[in-house]
Amino acid sequence: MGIRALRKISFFHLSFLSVTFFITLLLLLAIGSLFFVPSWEDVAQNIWSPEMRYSLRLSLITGFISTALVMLFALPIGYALSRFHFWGKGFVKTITDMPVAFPELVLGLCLLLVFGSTFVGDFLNSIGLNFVFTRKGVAAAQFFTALPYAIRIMKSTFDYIDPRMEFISRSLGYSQFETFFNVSLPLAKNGILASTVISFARCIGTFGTVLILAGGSYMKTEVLPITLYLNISYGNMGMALTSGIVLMVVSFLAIFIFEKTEVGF
Amino acid sequence: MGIRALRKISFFHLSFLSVTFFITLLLLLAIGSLFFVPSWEDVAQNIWSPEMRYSLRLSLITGFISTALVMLFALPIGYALSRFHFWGKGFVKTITDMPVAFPELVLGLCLLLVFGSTFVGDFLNSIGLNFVFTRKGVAAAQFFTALPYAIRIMKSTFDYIDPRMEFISRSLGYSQFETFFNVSLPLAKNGILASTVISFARCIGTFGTVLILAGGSYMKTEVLPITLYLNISYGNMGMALTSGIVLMVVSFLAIFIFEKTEVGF
Amino acid sequence: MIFSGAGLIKPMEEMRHNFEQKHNIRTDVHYGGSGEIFACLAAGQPADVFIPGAEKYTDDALKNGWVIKETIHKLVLHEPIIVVPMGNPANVNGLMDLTRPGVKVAVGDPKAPAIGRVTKQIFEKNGISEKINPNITVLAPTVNQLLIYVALRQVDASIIWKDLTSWAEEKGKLEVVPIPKEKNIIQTIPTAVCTNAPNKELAVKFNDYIASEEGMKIWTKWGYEPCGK
Amino acid sequence: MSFLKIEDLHLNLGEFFLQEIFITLQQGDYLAVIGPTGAGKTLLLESIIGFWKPDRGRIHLVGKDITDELPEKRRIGIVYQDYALLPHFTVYENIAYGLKKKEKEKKRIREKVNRMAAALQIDHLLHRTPTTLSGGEQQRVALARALIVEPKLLLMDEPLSALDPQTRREARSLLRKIISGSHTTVIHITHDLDDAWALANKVAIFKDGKMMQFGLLQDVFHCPTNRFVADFVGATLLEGKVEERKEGFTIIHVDDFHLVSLDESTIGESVRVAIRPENIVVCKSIPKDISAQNIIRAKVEEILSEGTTCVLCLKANHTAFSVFVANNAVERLDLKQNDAVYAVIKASNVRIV
Amino acid sequence: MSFLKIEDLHLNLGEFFLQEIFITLQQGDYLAVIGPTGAGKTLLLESIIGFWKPDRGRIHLVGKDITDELPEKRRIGIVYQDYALLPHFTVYENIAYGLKKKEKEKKRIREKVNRMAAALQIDHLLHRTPTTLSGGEQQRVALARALIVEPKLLLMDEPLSALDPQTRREARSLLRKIISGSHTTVIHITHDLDDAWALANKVAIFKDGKMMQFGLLQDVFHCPTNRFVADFVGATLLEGKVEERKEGFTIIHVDDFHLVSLDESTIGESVRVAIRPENIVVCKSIPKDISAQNIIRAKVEEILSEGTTCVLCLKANHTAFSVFVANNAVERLDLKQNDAVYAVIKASNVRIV
Ligand SMILES: Nc1ncnc2c1ncn2[C@@H]1O[C@H](COP(=O)(O)OP(=O)(O)OP(=O)(O)O)[C@@H](O)[C@H]1O
Ligand SMILES: Nc1ncnc2c1ncn2[C@@H]1O[C@H](COP(=O)(O)OP(=O)(O)OP(=O)(O)O)[C@@H](O)[C@H]1O
Ligand SMILES: [Mg+2]
Ligand SMILES: [Mg+2]
Repeated sequence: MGIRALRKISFFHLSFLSVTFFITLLLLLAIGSLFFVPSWEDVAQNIWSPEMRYSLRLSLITGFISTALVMLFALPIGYALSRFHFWGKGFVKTITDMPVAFPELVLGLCLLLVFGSTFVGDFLNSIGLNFVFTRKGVAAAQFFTALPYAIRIMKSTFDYIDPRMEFISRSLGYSQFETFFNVSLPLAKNGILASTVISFARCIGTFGTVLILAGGSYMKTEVLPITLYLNISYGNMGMALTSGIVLMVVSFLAIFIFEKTEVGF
Repeated sequence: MGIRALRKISFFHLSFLSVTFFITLLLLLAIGSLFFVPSWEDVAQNIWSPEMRYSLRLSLITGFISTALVMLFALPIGYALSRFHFWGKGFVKTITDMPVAFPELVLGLCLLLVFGSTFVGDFLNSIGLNFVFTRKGVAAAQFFTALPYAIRIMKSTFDYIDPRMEFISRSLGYSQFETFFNVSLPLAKNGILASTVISFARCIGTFGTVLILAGGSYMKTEVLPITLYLNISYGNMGMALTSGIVLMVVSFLAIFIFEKTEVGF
Repeated sequence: MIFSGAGLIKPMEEMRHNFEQKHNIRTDVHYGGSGEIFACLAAGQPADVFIPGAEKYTDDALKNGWVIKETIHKLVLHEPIIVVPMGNPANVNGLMDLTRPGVKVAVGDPKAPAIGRVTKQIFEKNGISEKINPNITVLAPTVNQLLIYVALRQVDASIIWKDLTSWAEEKGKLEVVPIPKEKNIIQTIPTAVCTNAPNKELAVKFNDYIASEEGMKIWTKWGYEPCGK
Repeated sequence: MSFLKIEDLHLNLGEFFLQEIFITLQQGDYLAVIGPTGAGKTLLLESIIGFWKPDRGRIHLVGKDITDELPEKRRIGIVYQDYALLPHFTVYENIAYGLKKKEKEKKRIREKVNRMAAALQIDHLLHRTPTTLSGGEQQRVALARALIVEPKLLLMDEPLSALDPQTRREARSLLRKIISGSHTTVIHITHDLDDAWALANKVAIFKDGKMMQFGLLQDVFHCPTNRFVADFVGATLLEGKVEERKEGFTIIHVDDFHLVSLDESTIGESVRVAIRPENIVVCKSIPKDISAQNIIRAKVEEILSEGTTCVLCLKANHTAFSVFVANNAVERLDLKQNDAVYAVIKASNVRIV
Repeated sequence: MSFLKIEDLHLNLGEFFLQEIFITLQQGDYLAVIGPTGAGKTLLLESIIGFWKPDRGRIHLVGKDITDELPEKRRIGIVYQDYALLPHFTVYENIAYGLKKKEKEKKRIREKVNRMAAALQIDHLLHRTPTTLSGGEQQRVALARALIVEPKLLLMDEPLSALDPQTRREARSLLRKIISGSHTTVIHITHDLDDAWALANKVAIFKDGKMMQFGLLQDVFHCPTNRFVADFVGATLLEGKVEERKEGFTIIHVDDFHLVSLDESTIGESVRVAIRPENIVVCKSIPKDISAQNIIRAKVEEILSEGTTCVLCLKANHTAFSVFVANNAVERLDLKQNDAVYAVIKASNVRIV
């Protein structure tokens, strides 16, 4: 915050902090307990298996790509929903929120139907974008899973930014695009951070959508959640839990580093 | 926005709006395509089946309860993360973000481990809170699935609210609690809206967590996503897709009504 | 494009590899829960071979006209067994013990995963359906849940497929209580070629290959019992 | 061709209407806009810059109709009433922001910013972010940001209100220097009439969304056309009738006395005359050897002290008017309430409006 | 017991230090805090209200140490420099907000708010939200919000800066009325020395984080203790030596002339004398029958016109000082540069500091 305000510890602080620490503890307990189910040799051995390495790499690559794409779309859409007035805006807002409510299986089916053998799919196919049962499909599935969250957070963030700041930049001769980059985005920093964290986490964690659209092909479209699922399905809980633990560690590191970059106003 | 600014249609508007409409169209197509798979008689007939009615009711009840609980916790935690400085804050932020990254299956496993037969679970059991294989477990699973999103959005929202507004209320004699209710919350309206929409959607849509923690038993802990999955397993695609469609309609209505209440500053 | 039950991944991968070498082609195997791959078929996704975890799915697919009746082969046996957490806290030694009051049993939903129907049939066959009802703590829509519940000691016993137990047994998470053959109902894993297979010729070849002698050797190697004869 | 031409501007905000605004400025004009709070001064500025879309009327800049132009195309500089600094930029970046658009060379930008900051005494703050600045510091940053791009038209909304008198005087002379150097046309909203006196050549007076008077500084301050403007600029407005014209003088009968003016008029006409309080000299006895044509006997009704200055409320029979003097004058003349005095006014200071 | 006692307050903000502030106020005191922009005036207020935690020093209110007290326990009213109205409340709710905490009866709240709003002429705005208000309207809402709770201590940061002269005068008299009625103690930051003259009984002058002088209004304005304060309040400060004392008069030798003062001092001491520019009367000839003891011959170096007033820069041999007159006086005396004049100063206005 930059401000060094008077800080006498009050009941207010204590109560809010205790709620915070209570939930943190509960989550920590929940997360930590998973570490104690598999044996350590098991984890150590599984962690270096080619399958694990493959799926970790694919998770990271697709995770980064789809998060980048999500933000690329969420920024203009969130901005448009916050600033512009246009016909059907309420409807658009609802539609972009809706996928959050879908079970991953349903969202996967929806995407499969669109990208499968419809004219959209055929068109995309013809320009080399085949999403069904491919690695591109993994990214596509993650993209559509995370996008609604990012849009909603960005909209709410831009709502909190005074449009006059943008107007000032324009009155100094900068175009609306330049203003968007010079003023709107920097001011939305904290919101962008929040939606990037959530998007990335959602991307690497989503399972059902990827499974249906990209297929759970061994060592092909296999990301960490799929590894987890496939291994549980034939009873190899050791490998499954190892991939769960890898996923946790990856997300912990990614989020921790992200959150560290946070700034106050 | 309340302001009626000069609005000459520019390339900037057009490009942002076209991105928005492009994605909306794509989502609409994806959502709509699901409607055309089952036959209409099928849907009409399934929609009044006792199973569907049961799971719709359970979905709505648990969804509302857990959304309310999520907001009840997310508001103080988001506020604490935004305003207070305390030891281990970075760690707490990361831990509360992490569950977003977990596949639902993993989160379910974690919750099961905690609420199952550990001291936490035993303690909760003794005060009548049994979350394993019960309807309470459905709400608990939804709660923990949605909570991280809500916390992150609320933190980012409070970051955008000038702490001096709160200070003014305090200098007029209101306690920190009163100030929180009179000033912080009303100013965070748009952020609260965003996180409520996302929480509710996430709550009624989550499948894996509910499945593992609450068991997903027919007509007992059966919420809409479970109905969908159960019926796919029965090979009853009609019923499965009907529950998918019901879920869509419910979320559309809920989100649409919510979004309508939005206000500008 | 092959749709296969996720539990069959190990032998499938090997057979796929061999098949690719032999015919010098590329195949894609799409693993998933039986229900999920069934849903993909239902969504009209073109597939060549369909290998779910239980006959029920093939039957349903046949009813909808998605697979070709003549190409259905029964591949290997799928044997249900009783599993209990390590140390057998409720002291379950046979089917009858499941009916003892206070024993927490997790079973598959009779209509959902293949194991559910089989379990129900086993109970019926042994005349304990009524008595066991109060003990059923959870009716699970997926078989994975059953494994998890037992391995994490949330229930006292469950009935699942034998091939799911290897890791947990090895790691000392659970114990297996076999069901005598005469009280058991043993299932088979089927394969079939899809009606709208894009590469019908190869599909038929693969379908036959996994049911062949050579295929059976691989199944056996991964601990499956051929049902051929 | 006029530089800025505002024609019949109307702006309807539901509860407030800005109406019938006609303003024409030539290049280099300096317009002071004054008026009570809530008169619509800020709205006028925001309409010119393009924040509001007028409901009626057109705005022309250098002959071009800019009413529907995008704000970034107007190239109008503005200093906002609440500064509106960009919080994510440092002071340096705030000042340089507009300049960067015109000037590509880093070194020259740095030079110019430094020079401007030094002139406004904010050079020690260049690395700070705006939220850590005091009110007056923020205001000078806002001023620097607008001045540095040397806009052809500069709009300023109370740009000196948060400055102490000394800094304000310096800022005024800086403004005068910069503006005369670059032939900038300025519209300057102010509550401080001294700003207007020191800087402006034209004045517009607003009230309740209407423009009450617009014209040259001297005209508005000396010849207010209605009572509101007269009161606002502190002049006295009297009603009278032209009785006689001789030797270039106009003699006006006002209530209980006569006034001599240099302005022309026709005999018999009803006129209003304006007199500025600082143009009236008060004496205790009829002064000798004085060139002023008007000497009016009056009574001191009230002495209002305002810091270092005083307003004397005088009454000649039934006509009240006020005189503006420094405190020392009151002391020197030993004025007390109800004293009889003589008000001396030059004919050139009696203006027919 | 003093009402407010600030003892040795220090606040370190890295680049700016507020240091060694000692202020003692009695109940009912009205303190005007003046000083150039960026002097630390706002920081002082924010320290008293509890926004900043001082690095050293204590603040006592009615004998109670409030340095570490929570802001809501201090019950101090404040008007912020940038108003800080709550954007989600209407004007009515903003004004009523603090009152609701004390007064439970709806009807009385409504009455009080209406009365206060009417007095500040914002009663037609009660249903609006603050973002739609003009600068001056917002300022009056902030003023109303602070005044209505009748705090025992009221802090105001330039509360009248956005008002036009007329409204400002009205607001001042309203302030005076409310405050004298409720015995409120006030600290009022202002750039307008007239505010200080009109309202304050004590003055504190700040510069660069230090308090340069603190005392009664008359003392500070008439006897500035250092050059900075003298310049800031516009007084002339001269160095001299006491030569003689007789009949209660002190005669001081200043450079090229002598000054007679009523203040006491010891012979031979080096002293500084302060003279306020509005206490000097300028004549063209030596005035007769005048009671003033000091008559100094000087030359008009420069005439600086400031709107309706003028500053005459005079020089007597090598000593420069300035005189403050209304424009009409210049005209009446027909003053031009280099004219020889007599500066007349009463002995009571020559203050030894
Ligand atoms: N968005 C708005 N909606 C409704 N009324 C508005 C809006 N903005 C301003 N007003 C009203 O218009 C009037 C003029 O406002 P404006 O800001 O132009 O005043 P101003 O002359 O600049 O006053 P000040 O000297 O106090 O800044 C005010 O009464 C104000 O309440
Ligand atoms: N958060 C901060 N961090 C660092 N410096 C600060 C901070 N806040 C204020 N300052 C500095 O402290 C000095 C005093 O600030 P303050 O706001 O008290 O000035 P002021 O006397 O109120 O001036 P003005 O009349 O312009 O409002 C300024 O130079 C300002 O830059
Ligand atoms: Mg204004
Ligand atoms: Mg200040």
